[in-house]
Amino acid sequence: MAFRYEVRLSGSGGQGLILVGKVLAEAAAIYDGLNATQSQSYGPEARGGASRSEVIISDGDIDYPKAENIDILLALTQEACDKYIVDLKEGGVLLIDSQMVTKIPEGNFQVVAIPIIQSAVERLGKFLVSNIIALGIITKLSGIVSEDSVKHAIRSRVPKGTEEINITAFYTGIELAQKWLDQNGPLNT
Amino acid sequence: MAFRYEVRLSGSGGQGLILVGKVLAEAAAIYDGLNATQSQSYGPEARGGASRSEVIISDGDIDYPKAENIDILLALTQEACDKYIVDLKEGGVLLIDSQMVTKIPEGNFQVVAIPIIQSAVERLGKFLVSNIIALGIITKLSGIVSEDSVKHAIRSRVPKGTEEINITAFYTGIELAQKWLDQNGPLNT
Amino acid sequence: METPNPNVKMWQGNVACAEAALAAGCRFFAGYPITPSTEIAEVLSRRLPMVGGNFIQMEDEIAAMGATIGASLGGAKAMTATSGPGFSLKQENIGFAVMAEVPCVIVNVQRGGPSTGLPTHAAQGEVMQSRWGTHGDHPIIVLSPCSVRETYDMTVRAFNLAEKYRTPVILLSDELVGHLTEKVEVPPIEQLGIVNRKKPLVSPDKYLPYELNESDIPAMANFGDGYRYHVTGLAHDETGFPTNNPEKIQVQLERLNRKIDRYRDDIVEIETHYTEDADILVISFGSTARSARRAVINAREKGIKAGLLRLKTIWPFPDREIEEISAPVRKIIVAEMNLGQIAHEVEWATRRSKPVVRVNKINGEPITPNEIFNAIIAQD
Amino acid sequence: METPNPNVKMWQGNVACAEAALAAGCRFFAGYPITPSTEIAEVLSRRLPMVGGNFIQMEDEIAAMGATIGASLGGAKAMTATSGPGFSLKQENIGFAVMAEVPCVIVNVQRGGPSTGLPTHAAQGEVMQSRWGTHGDHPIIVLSPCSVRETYDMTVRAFNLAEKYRTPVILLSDELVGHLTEKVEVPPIEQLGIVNRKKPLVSPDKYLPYELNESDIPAMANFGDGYRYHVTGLAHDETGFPTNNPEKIQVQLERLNRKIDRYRDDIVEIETHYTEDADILVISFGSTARSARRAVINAREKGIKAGLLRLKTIWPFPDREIEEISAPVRKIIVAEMNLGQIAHEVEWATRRSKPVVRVNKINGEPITPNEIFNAIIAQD
Amino acid sequence: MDYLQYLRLDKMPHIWCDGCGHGIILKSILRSIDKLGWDKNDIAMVSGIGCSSRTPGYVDFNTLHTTHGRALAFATGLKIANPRLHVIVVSGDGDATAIGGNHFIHAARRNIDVTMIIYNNYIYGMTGGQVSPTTPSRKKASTAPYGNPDEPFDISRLAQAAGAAYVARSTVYHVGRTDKYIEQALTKTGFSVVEVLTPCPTSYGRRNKEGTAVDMMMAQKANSVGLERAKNMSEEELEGKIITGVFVDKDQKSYLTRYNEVVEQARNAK
Amino acid sequence: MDYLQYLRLDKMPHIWCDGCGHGIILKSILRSIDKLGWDKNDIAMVSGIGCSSRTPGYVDFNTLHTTHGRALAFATGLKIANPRLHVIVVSGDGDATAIGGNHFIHAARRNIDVTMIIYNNYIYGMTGGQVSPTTPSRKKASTAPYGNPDEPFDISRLAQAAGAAYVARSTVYHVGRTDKYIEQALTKTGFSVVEVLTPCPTSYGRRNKEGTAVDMMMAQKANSVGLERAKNMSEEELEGKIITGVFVDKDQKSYLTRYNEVVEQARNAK
Amino acid sequence: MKNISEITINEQWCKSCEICVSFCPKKVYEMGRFYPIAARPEDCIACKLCEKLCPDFAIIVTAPEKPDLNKK
Amino acid sequence: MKNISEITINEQWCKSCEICVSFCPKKVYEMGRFYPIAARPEDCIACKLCEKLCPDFAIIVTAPEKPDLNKK
Ligand SMILES: Cc1ncc(C[n+]2csc(CCOP(=O)(O)OP(=O)(O)O)c2C)c(N)n1
Ligand SMILES: Cc1ncc(C[n+]2csc(CCOP(=O)(O)OP(=O)(O)O)c2C)c(N)n1
Ligand code: SF4
Ligand code: SF4
Ligand code: SF4
Ligand code: SF4
Repeated sequence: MAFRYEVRLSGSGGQGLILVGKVLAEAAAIYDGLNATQSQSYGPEARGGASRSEVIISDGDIDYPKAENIDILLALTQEACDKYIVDLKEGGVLLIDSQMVTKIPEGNFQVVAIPIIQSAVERLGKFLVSNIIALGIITKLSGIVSEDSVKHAIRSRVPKGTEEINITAFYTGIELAQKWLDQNGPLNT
Repeated sequence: MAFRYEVRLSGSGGQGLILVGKVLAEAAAIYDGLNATQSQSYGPEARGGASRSEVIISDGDIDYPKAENIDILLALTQEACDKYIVDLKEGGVLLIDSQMVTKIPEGNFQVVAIPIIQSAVERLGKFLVSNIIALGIITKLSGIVSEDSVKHAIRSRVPKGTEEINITAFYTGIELAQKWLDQNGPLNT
Repeated sequence: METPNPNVKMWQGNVACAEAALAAGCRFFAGYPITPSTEIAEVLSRRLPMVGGNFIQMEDEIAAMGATIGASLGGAKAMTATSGPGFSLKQENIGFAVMAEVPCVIVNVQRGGPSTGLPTHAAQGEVMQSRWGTHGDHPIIVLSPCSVRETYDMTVRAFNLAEKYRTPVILLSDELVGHLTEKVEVPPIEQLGIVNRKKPLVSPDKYLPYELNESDIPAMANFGDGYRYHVTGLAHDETGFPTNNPEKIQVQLERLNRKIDRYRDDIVEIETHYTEDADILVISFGSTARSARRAVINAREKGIKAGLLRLKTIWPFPDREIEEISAPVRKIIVAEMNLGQIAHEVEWATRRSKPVVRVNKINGEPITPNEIFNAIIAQD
Repeated sequence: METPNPNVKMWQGNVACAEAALAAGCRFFAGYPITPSTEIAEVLSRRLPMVGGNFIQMEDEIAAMGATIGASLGGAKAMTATSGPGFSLKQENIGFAVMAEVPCVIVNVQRGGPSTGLPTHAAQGEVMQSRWGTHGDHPIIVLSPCSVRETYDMTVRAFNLAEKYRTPVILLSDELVGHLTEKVEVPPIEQLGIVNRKKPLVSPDKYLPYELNESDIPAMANFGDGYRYHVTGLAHDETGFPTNNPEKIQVQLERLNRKIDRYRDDIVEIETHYTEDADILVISFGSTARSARRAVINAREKGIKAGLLRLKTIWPFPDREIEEISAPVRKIIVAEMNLGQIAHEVEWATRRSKPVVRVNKINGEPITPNEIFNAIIAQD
Repeated sequence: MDYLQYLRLDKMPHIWCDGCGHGIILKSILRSIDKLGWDKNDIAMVSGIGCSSRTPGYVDFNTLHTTHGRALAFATGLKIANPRLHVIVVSGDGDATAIGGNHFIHAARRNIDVTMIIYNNYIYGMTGGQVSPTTPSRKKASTAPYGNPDEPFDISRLAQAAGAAYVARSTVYHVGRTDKYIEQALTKTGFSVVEVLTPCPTSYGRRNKEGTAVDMMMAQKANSVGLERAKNMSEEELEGKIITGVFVDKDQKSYLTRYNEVVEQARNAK
Repeated sequence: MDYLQYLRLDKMPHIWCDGCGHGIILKSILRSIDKLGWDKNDIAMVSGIGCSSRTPGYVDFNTLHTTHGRALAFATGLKIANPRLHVIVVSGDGDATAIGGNHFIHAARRNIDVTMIIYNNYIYGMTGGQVSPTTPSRKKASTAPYGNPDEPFDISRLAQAAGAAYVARSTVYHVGRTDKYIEQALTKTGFSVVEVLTPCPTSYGRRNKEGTAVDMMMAQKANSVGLERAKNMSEEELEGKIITGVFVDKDQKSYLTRYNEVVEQARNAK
Repeated sequence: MKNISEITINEQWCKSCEICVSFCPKKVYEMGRFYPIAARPEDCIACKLCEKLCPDFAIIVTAPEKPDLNKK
Repeated sequence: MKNISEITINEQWCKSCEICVSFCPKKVYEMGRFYPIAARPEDCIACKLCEKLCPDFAIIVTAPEKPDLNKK
């Protein structure tokens, strides 16, 4: 039977999580030959409030394109974490920004806490690339798409002129994930 | 069973036949205690072209308010006469302006031809009162409403300041009808 | 000649509508002229100032609908009137009135459609549009008068229902009724059973403009009454403020729809003639029902067991009444000046279990009693 | 990593719609921004000039609809796109396009209603409005895509049907499909079967723009082609000029409606899954059909004989298909993000002869496969 | 000149009332077109709904009778899709400035390459004399039985403020001037407007006791003041006067020119 | 002054972006109201749809968030039905002059007793940066990727031509002036309009490389020219400048006054 | 060679508004019972004002081949 | 008696737009890591421009009871 892998990216509006979702989906679908969908849900209004972006990756048809049984959930804010944890599957991965999300919800899942935003500011001097760092981490942790594919997808989707910093951010994410794995051992997937 | 008396007033838009219909209906309904409806149909457009106004008078309920089986048809123009004669009942009365309607359609009905418009212009100096002259004629010929009632109804419906000339026109109509009857003998009704 | 009764009038349907609005307490009318509804505006432009009310001709129908809603929020019973093209334009703001639960009356004097169609001819083409014309799921009340007197009564009723259920109500008239002059005995005002909106009894800090209460109908404060609340067309919760919470939205939208559904028996009115023993049932409404009535009487005179069911309320649809009354009949005839909009619903109501014969006409001419009579006697 | 196929795109539904329009030959777009349809305008504002076409943002949706019709009469394949509130505003001019038989495509990316409702959330509340939103009796074609690829295909088909039948066609998408990014293999242009309007073959003096011909579809000259004819929203005869003649009006309006009715088999498209032996039939459309498909597959995995009927064409309604396919089933489930608009029509189609279970949601959240699955397995 | 070659003879006589000035305006339009020698196939006439908006039905061009107030929207699409066409919009004051007011100011802002002739009779003629945005203050109308409480629009001023390239006002009495303005408008690139004051004896004159069409045209003659002369008159002197003349005539790029420029630029940048 | 007494604190912080000038305008409004000492119960604030149109949600008055572009229509009905209310309409440039343009000119013509504050950020903020009727020529927007081909409206000029009693323009940077104009507008009988230019860094500034909100406000400071000074400047000198000041301030009877007069007259005549 | 204007009045189209009668600078017309009559065609100076002002396309004035514009 | 302004910044509402920092004529503010800091309250002349310009209602300036407007 076809596999179905669900990623939910959550945070607040304007954090660039829709872009991350699109890049991830494009990497899977265009470069890795899988099927993928990306969808999002906005706050009460077009901007602000908790927001989420979801990617479903499968080698078969994807009917329902919303996450129900999440493999990996990224939460960049506490509000998003509290609101969107519900559909994380048993044993799934909760990836949080270790500084923004301080109250980790109860539940049967694996927690990966990394100072994503801080790394963006400190290592790249740009708050704005937090999203791509998160993408790197997810790529590494999930193993669902190849790094090369994601790299190509980043190049095709980010604004002209920002390719390099975003690629650097992506590898920063991969590195942070690797470090975490080195320190905490492999995830159960 | 309740009686149903149908009057159709036809001519061209702007000849004031809707007013005549309303006066006739009001005379019957308000002053003679009968039931009456008045309806109209416009040309392709709000103005111009053949137009008609219909009055149904009954001592019972009036359901369908359009004429189907006309007792008396007034036609002030040839076009109106040709177009609206269809529903005149066998033996009904066709009242025409003798100068405007020169081709009298074939059929089994009684024709009353009177120079209505000419009388208005010549006797009252006003083309515009032709309609009320016709009303007088119809009142007399049909006998369906009392002259007094129509007189009251005229007063209540015509524009302020025109009451007298309209009353005069009404009696002119009665007189013309009487003259016609005197010359041609009574109608079969 | 008899001494005339001062309460007996020879009124056009449109005049009766305007006069009834005044009697019902209407003190604001915003309109934009369109044939065949214009007389309503014309009469009210003269009459409203006489009673201290306000008439305004707006720049278009959209604005007229907006002003009507604004005036109602300001505390006035408010009305607007139009015909087909203008009715289409009003739809967005009608939806606002539904969503924000602002009582008001919208009159549509139907003419021939689609588009500019037949401006001076009668039609009944907006049965479905009056139900579904604005976007999104929503309930609506639609009444359809068949005579001038009924135009009077139903206009009053439209205001009463609007105030009672805090909702826009549509009076679906047509050119024939609107322009028909007929005798009306104007009922004394005490008989009209005037209803006014339920005002809040709580103090302003406790006021919930969209309260989920037992009646499903929240009390309504007027702007300026000291209750400072928020009104929006966005999905909102009990407080009236926008929300994105699916549960809160669902309960509000369900209440909005239920508010009309659960009171449908109070709202739905029908009239029957000779249906007790009928084996052919004619269903009609508005001006066409007059022809239907005559056709049925003619059929009875010929010994044919025909009956008439006239829909006075069009929406909520009298489906149960139709099902029940038509149960014993052999055939149903639906006469309407459209291509079968009511007939389709009648088929639904009767599970398409028996023939529904359509007598339709959309060329501007009324359906005659004979056309219906012929359908009654037709062998099928 | 594989070498990517340049024809494979990760597109949003709205982007696919815009790109498909270009492929179908659309060279004019007039719009007014509204969530969640705006991306269609945004993409076309960039792309149309590249192919020598024209994009214009008008002052409102009414003007956008008017400009679209004007452009089509000028010879361009033309489109406009909007969502709920804007769709309500366009209704008057949509009626004009129907009446004057001007081909064009109107996209409605549905969001939560009524009124301003839920601008960023999906709904399917305009099933009935897309059929009945404009005043007067009229026919209409409405297609509803469930995926990004199908948005592409159906947009092309919408243009083709519009040109073929000389009529406006509505593409009824929703926020979920419109904003979903999904893989699309763009078909080669030769496969699209592009249809262009039938031009008159007669000389200008013989041209009847609303000819009663054998096909019921009159040939259409563009303004400037040398045929100088008259276009109006008034009831008109074969020549296009207004008429008041009831016979002429009746034949024209009948042809107008028949033009769609008689070709309904060419227009109606459905898709079935596992219906051959199903005893529970799920009916759905648009984005909700994706959940329905999964629910049916899940049910099959549990050994439950469920099947799916997906409506690709919404109007003309696939009533015969529904009646036939549902004949053997025990129960029907209709899943839709509204309060049962399709369910009501399904009941009509099936004569309410078997249970029609409604799975409805109007709070902005999509209906999940599980909710439908639960309805499948529920004992009733 | 031969008017008849431009008319659809089978639709004549037209339906306008006796004395209605609409026919006089139509003739001015036809004379201007005749003078310019335009091919009938290259002319599109677009209208909304109203007595004035019946004009397209009578002329042998490509003619489009749209919905009330929306003619400019349709005309905008038509012109853009087929720039070869000379697109002329005819409109009543209600059609143009009540329900159609927004399209009017936006057409002016965009400077779309269309000429609009507004038949201003101060009233809604077709629907029987309701108050219009141009009905003078205190004048009566069927929906202003006590006199119009509002101040009217100055259409030409509005067009000017909104950005039109050419704006002129005349009356049917001043037929020579009207011809000249219409011809100038037709040859202007961008959005041009000619407002022509026209008597509606039926729905306006009668109710306001302004007499016959002849009386109303006499009043036009008596009350008109040319723009130049008006400049030296006080507000009081101008009370009740009709100011005629060319209010705007400026060279500015039209919508089509600008759109093409921007696109060209974008293409070259690629 | 204490702003908080006028806010619905449970709705704060508001949803506007960081640096969005809409909050600055709201503060000006509240200061003026505070100065006038109006009772909150007597104030109604009405809006259409847009970022600016969210304002009513935040203030503790009678508040009405209508449909896009239609605020003035609702406000007209509200004011007429309950003349005791101070009716304030807040609107974005798109809401006021695109879809709402007709209501705008008609409110001005009628001189309805309402004050309108237009938050002009040159763009459709809420829907993500589409071109607006006030977007300067050649500036980019999501639906004008090659630059806006059109000329923008001059809102104040339009309001003036349409007949408003009070018309002024300011910027959020010129907060003192804004306060003064809003106060004048609120106390004016008839239709008063204050247009306040406000930065939308998110949907306009970013795409047009105009920097942060601070940069955009600095530009307001640099480019504004007072009306008096502007009168002595050439067209070229005025290119790209923002003219601020009071364009109209005239005493003319308001809609309600005129309507009541006409009715009174009719009653006396009876 | 004709030396007076030829004035044709189309009575099918004329609506008797009397504009021609009123505005002809030379008072060429008189009102008949229903339609205007070109009573003094010899006075016509072929200015065509009547033609231009007739709202109903009912007047056609054909100038003399060599119009004598100085004629009183 | 206070003699310097009291400046309160509501960090819950502040969105860090830096308008206060940029437009204070006395350069009272400095940008902190996330929020502005009233670094030099003693320089404040209580003109309240920051309060007026803060779009987020995040600044309240309370003037000294007797503000010393001559202070450098
Ligand atoms: C949407 C809509 N609203 C109203 C009408 C009714 N209507 C037709 S013409 C008209 C006004 C005509 O006045 P004007 O434009 O001044 O032209 P006139 O008839 O005076 O030449 C109106 C209100 C309509 N056809 N459509
Ligand atoms: C009828 C309708 N059309 C379109 C929209 C979508 N819409 C919402 S706000 C808006 C424009 C907002 O721009 P503006 O009025 O300038 O205010 P801002 O957001 O910039 O403050 C649009 C187009 C809508 N809600 N309703
Ligand atoms: S009603 Fe007025 S505008 Fe219309 S045709 Fe008659 S005179 Fe002309
Ligand atoms: S998008 Fe622009 S207008 Fe809207 S809140 Fe953000 S900055 Fe303000
Ligand atoms: S052409 Fe001139 S002079 Fe001759 S009849 Fe006509 S108006 Fe009179
Ligand atoms: S102006 Fe207000 S929101 Fe902006 S940084 Fe200063 S305190 Fe924060």
